[in-house]
Amino acid sequence: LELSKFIESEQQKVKLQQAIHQFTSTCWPKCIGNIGNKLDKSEEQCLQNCVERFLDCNFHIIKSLESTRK
Amino acid sequence: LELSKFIESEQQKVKLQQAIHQFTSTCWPKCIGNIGNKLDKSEEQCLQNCVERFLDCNFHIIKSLESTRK
Amino acid sequence: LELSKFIESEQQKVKLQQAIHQFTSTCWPKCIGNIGNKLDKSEEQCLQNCVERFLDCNFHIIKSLESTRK
Amino acid sequence: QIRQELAVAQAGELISKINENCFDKCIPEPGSTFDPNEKSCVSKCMERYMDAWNIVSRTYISRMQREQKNLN
Amino acid sequence: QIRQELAVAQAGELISKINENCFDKCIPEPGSTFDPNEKSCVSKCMERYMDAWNIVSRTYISRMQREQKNLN
Amino acid sequence: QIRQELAVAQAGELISKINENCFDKCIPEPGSTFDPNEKSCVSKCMERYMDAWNIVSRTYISRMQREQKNLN
Repeated sequence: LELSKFIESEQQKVKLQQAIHQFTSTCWPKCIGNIGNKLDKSEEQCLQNCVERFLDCNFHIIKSLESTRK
Repeated sequence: LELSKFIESEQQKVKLQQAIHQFTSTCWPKCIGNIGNKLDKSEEQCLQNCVERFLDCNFHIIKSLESTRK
Repeated sequence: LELSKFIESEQQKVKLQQAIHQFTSTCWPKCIGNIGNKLDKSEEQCLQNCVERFLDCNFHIIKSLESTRK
Repeated sequence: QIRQELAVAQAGELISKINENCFDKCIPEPGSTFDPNEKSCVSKCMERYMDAWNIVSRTYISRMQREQKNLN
Repeated sequence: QIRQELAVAQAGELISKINENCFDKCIPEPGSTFDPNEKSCVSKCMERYMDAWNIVSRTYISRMQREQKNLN
Repeated sequence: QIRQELAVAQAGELISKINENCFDKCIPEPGSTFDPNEKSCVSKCMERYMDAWNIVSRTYISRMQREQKNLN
């Protein structure tokens, strides 16, 4: 029981990290221009918007598919 | 026996669906322009041609590889 | 023991081949222009440079990450 | 239950493909809100993606059947 | 040990993503040497990629928590 | 038999990579037939892809051997 819980929580961590890897590599080319000594404000803002809009898009699609099924 | 047949047929369905997912995401950017209220005739035709030519290409490669081996 | 060694060596071969598949499909679009009757010298040179620089880049990243951790 | 798990996995694949393709098409430059135009574009894009999926599916299956006949 | 293997797998994933994205950005035309400018670009790019990873991670997790609250 | 399955899997991977890369190169705009020019392009492209695969393979393996020597 303990072990299975441990494995489950580790698997969730892995899924979480995979989602973050996927978002980062989707949003990186959209948001990052020249490589500098730090990210500038507009790049940070763009990354945040990119994640939020990607999720909005995702939630919107899931809800629409669910409502079609009913 | 029954179960193994069931699993096999389900696996084939999954492979079929994966192929369709792959073709759709290959042909979608080639064929779809602006998003409208329905696909227009030329988009439909393009999708059909894209699948047929992709398969032609695939079959041609497989045959050539086989004939090289002999 | 024999079998496990065999499996291990086969798995290494698969990993090796997967790396080569990955490099080829990364470097192909960078290096290959029009399709001719053979690769020309500059295409061959480009493929070699592409693999070497990709590995340089990889090794540099791994070393930097390791030195950050210390 | 196997069937159900597979169905869920396939629905997940469809959703993620729609998302990838429609995000690029409808929200090329993600702004600070999900505006109504983008929302309506995503809705239409989702329907068009499923139309495309159906055409691809029909074309692929009928081609495979033709090829199979040629083999026999 | 499971945890360790997962950690190794995830580090490998991070390295391969950095490599993919920074190779394209810093070495668009691979030459016969790994020149100092490219090296320094890769170093910076790696740091910027991890900055981006952290921002994406924070944004994603806080959004998920917000959505979860809305559900309850 | 393991070896055989692996070999089949690897051949499948090669075929699918050739298909991906040569389809884009030789049939950028899929028309209503697979015309002879496209066919001949696909044949050549397949051979060039395998040439490239061999060069990449040699370069990669010799680099790895060099690195291994440096470690020892």
